[in-house]
Amino acid sequence: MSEDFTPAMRLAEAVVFAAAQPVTARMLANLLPEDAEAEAVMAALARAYAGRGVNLVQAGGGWQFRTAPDLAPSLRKVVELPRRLPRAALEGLAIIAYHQPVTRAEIEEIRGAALAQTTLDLLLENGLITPQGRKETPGRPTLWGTTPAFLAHFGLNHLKELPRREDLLLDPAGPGAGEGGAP
Amino acid sequence: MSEDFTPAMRLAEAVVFAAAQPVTARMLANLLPEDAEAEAVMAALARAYAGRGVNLVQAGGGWQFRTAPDLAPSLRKVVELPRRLPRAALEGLAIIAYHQPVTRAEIEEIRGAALAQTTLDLLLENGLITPQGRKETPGRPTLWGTTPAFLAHFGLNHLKELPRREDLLLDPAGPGAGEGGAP
Amino acid sequence: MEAADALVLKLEGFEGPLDLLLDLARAQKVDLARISILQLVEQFLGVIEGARRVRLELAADWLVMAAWLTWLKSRLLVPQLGPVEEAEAAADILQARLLDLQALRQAAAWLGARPQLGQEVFARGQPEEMTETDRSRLKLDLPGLLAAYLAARRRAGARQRYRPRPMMLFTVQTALERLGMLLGSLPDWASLEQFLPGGLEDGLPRRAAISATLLAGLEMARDGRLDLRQDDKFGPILMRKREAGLNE
Repeated sequence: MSEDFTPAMRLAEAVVFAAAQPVTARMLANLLPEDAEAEAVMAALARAYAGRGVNLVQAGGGWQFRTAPDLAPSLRKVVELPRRLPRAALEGLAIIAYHQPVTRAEIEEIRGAALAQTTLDLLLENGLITPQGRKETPGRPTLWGTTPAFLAHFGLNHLKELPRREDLLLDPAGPGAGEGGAP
Repeated sequence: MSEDFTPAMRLAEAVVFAAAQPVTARMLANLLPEDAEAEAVMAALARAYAGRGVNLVQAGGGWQFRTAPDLAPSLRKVVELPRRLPRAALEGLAIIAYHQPVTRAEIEEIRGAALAQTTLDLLLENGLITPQGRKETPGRPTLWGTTPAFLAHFGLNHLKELPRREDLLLDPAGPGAGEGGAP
Repeated sequence: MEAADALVLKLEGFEGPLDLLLDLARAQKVDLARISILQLVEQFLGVIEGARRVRLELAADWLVMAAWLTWLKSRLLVPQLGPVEEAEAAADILQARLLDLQALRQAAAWLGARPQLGQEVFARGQPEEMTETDRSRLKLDLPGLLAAYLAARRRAGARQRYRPRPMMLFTVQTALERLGMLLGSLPDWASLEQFLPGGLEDGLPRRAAISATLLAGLEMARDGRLDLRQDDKFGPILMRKREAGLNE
């Protein structure tokens, strides 16, 4: 098979293969022996690679080898790398799950720390929480609750399948239980 | 020309072409259709690329396309070159390759000269050597060994392909002796 | 002189004494296994001696090797100085080390002569990344959720730590201020109780106020600003402002 390859074609092939950038016509002209016409060489090379697993294509201002597009599905490997929720988001989500419907101010009180808007946004974007009306108190703050997607994420069929608060916390008193939860 | 290429050959060609690292037999076996014998496919592919500007070689524990060695002078004009390994680095590398796992003190003992930190750094930066645990002697010095990248760098497929010590000593005045390694 | 200079320059090209020894051995152009150690040692010592004449400071390991080789030479030349086996063993060790170094050189040269990736042969310049990373999913698990809930509740709980209501006791500082303000307003001796603030609860608050006022009174008496008097044991403590110019 190599009989068909002229020295100029070999060189062009190696250059395009090794180059980190598409190889321009000017670069080829500088490299190839003077009597070799770069265009003819590249055309012959492209023909040699036609129908193969790798093709010679013109893209990005020069010549480069690319794997044949029809093989992409076989070559592609998808690696799933699920993200973790930041701690604050996970805490907010847990409080909403247990205390829903609950306002942001109430979440902050239960957490004993502020709940950033970005954290709330993150939970919303991921479809884990949803507004559930407003509380009829001054300012009419939004009430938050979990979604069916929340249940699906945790492999739950129903909120009742969450362990009871009483089973989690030593002191079953409500928010502000004081010493109950303290280490 | 493409008539000779079976679908399995096309796929293997694309996989090895696309990969940044040598493609192992296991990876190929996973990819190729079950009835295709990876070994036969690769042999046919290597034949197809014989004598061309780009060759299919076995190195670093897998298959890789590489430019033909005779084209190096022309390619050097186009491709950016990393620094060549200096003599001291090659000697250190040779000791590690033959005596691994080996401590720095042992390397220095064999060379009869100190191994400069810059030399060790150079070998590490190039990914040619790697720590392989510690020696259970006072001070627990680090043991060094070569990496798959070492094999790939020198076009070796296995450490067994290094010449035997007896063969090296057979002809002390042979090629590479004397001035070959001297600065 | 020219020869000595050349020698020094050459010496710097060697990585160590063993390096030089191997080079000298090679110059004998015989198989390393049959080389004359005695001849080699003499050459080495000659080079070191020549080099030292020009450069007094020669690296310690060169001189250590030179000393060892001098010892070896004396044993080989004059065997009756010590057991000859010892010298022969030492010569064997030197020979073995030179052979090791020789083999290593050959190996390094063999590696250096191979087409190296990125030097003589090149891998593909633009590898195609076929791996896609799917980060769209969330990593969530129930234990994590419960741990987060507990952590939040604990943190909130820890914030509401029990703090006893601080006791507002009459301090010496306040007593000092109060005494200073009131002293002039009372004509003559007045009992300590008269200087206490109003509305004191019985018990600790009252006792604290009394002792604070007494301490304040003692401090002011020391400064010469008031006189203190107690006529009987456990009797009332009397205070008055000290008249200007009046001495005890």
